[in-house]
Amino acid sequence: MSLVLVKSVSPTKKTFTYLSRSAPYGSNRAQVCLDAALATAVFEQIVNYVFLDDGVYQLLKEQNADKIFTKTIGNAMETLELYGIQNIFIEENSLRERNLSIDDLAIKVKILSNKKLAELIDSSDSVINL
Amino acid sequence: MSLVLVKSVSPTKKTFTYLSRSAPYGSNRAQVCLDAALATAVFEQIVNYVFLDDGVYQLLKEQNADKIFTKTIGNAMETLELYGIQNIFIEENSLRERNLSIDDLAIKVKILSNKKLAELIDSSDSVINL
Amino acid sequence: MIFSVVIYSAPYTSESAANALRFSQAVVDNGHQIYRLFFFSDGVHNANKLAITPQDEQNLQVTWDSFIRSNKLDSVVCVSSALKRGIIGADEARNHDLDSQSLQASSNISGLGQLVDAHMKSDRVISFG
Amino acid sequence: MIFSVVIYSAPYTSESAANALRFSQAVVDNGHQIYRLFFFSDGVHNANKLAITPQDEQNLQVTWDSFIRSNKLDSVVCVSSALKRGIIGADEARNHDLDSQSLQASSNISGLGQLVDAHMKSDRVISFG
Amino acid sequence: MSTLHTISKPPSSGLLNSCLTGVSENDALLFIEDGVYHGSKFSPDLETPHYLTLFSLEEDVMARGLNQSTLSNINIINYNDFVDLCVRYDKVVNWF
Amino acid sequence: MSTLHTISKPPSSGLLNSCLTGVSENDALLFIEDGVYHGSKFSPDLETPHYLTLFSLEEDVMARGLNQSTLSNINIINYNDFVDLCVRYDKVVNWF
Repeated sequence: MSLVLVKSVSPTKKTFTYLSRSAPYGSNRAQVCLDAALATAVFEQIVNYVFLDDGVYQLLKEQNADKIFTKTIGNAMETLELYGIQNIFIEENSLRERNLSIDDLAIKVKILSNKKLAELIDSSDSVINL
Repeated sequence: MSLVLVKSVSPTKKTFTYLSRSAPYGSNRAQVCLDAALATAVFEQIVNYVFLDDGVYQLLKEQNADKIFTKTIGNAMETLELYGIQNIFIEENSLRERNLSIDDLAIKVKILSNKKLAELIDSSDSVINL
Repeated sequence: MIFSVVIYSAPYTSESAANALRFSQAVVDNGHQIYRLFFFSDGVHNANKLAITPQDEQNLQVTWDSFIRSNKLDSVVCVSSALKRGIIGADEARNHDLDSQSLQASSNISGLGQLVDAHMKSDRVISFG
Repeated sequence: MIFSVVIYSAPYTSESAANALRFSQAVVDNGHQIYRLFFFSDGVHNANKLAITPQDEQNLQVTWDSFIRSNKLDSVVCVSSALKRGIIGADEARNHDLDSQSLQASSNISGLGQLVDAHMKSDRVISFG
Repeated sequence: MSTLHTISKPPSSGLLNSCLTGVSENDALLFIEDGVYHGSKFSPDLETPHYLTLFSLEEDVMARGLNQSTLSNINIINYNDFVDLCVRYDKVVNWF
Repeated sequence: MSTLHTISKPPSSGLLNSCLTGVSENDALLFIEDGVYHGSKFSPDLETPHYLTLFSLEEDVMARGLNQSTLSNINIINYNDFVDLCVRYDKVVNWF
């Protein structure tokens, strides 16, 4: 897979990279990270969204948080694309360590190697890390 | 070293075991655990106090939290004995994994093996775990 | 059987505050008694009476308040945790000349002795944090 | 250089709220500018104006308030984080018929756009949580 | 005596290992909140003593997209069962 | 570009390993809060790439009873230095 690491294209646009590292529901960090990214997209900035560590659990299929009275994060993931965020990545090692395959995931994401993650962070203007 | 695992001796006294598992300062858990144990001692209950995992860092010598505007936990440890809490333990593996020796510690504590920790928990009426 | 429940976490930030409430409801539903709720550390934020939530979201503080009232429970917020976090009842507001108060009337401010007492008087104490 | 500082943690429970304040003070002391403080998630509890602390302990909310006022800083608490946590300003209290309010007047309630704007307008954004 | 241990952090936290230093033969573990990833096919194999009975809280399991087929050797229980377990065991120790 | 990474959780958290997946050659690490146990003789040996400069925040080091003699290969800095580092590196990424 070829990765396009998007950089700032105009002086008014900055590149924001979100690292979502937390499992959903146990803490609000997954939701907070998502909300901030969506707000960033509304401002028409360039957004990369990366699932890392336990954050990859956010992508599991068939989540249903009705009984714990919370928004279902798995569904909310679709809003990333609705807001025009297309660079959605999942970190390779995090995926493998959890025996996850692309088929287990609720949305389509690009697989990001270790090395490319470092490049993505390096080339970003702002990194928000939860 | 011989360990006396204290159990309830009268119907009005219960055995409380505190497991203090957190490093000091970064979170308030070490202080919260200590405060609860001291309150328990005031009520003349039987108290065991165990340092486990990162909780063993609370015992390092020469702590000084003045510059972060917090009470120095290392000093506060002495209050355990002032309140009559004598069963103060440090879990053996937690100590060893952190290259700590008894000489590095601010107060005298008894070393508790893995197996004895399980016995202590098993024989307690209440276990408070932070 | 007599239970007490201790809550260490702020609402919304950790699932455990909501989990403590669901558990407490199940205790009552199953015919057991709750001797005391004890809100400790960031848990005191659950007793803030000023919370406003969107209509489609659960207001956890209001749900706690309703649960406490409808079951006539003893609900205590730890004094040393509450005051420095701005959880202030009518008495504290008066004593400190504050124009506002933030504590739900269904909870009382008291000391750590109430936590120890809860352990002494309950068959089971369950903590959420 | 222009900094913004984002605070995710409640006061007292985590060291990071106090750390954010010490860092912000150092930014100003070293001749840099703070474009905005943004209190997010449990960080909004730092802007509670009702906190009462023992005389020998730091009142972190009051210290934030003094710091913000003396440096005339733009301090924003995230609206969706604040309201459900009971951090309520005069407007919200009036609109919702509440008898009390809890927000320090030195901070303003606003949306996540202010966080994005802070990232766009600052040379450096530092987060504490 | 017997103890019910609850664990509410994910496998990556290492909390299960701490808990296992404190368990005895008559004890049980109940996974709640982010603890329910334990024992799922999406986490490292559980290495718990054979004598421990393992439970996970249904509401938290379902929220996270897990189910009985991805959780082998785990008994999925609801809040009423959670209360019953508290009664059945002599005390509860909460690991969080 | 160059990045200053701050790490505020202790070695047991595994946070350093997460951070290391995201570092580049011109970066530096600053340990703050409970992160300052990293690199001390009371924690596992650091396995960081040789090109990374390592810093720890003095106030947090002192609070915890650590000092230069227990922290080899770590530069101990104060809050003013922390601000300077933020200026010297192109951006800051906070790991917490």
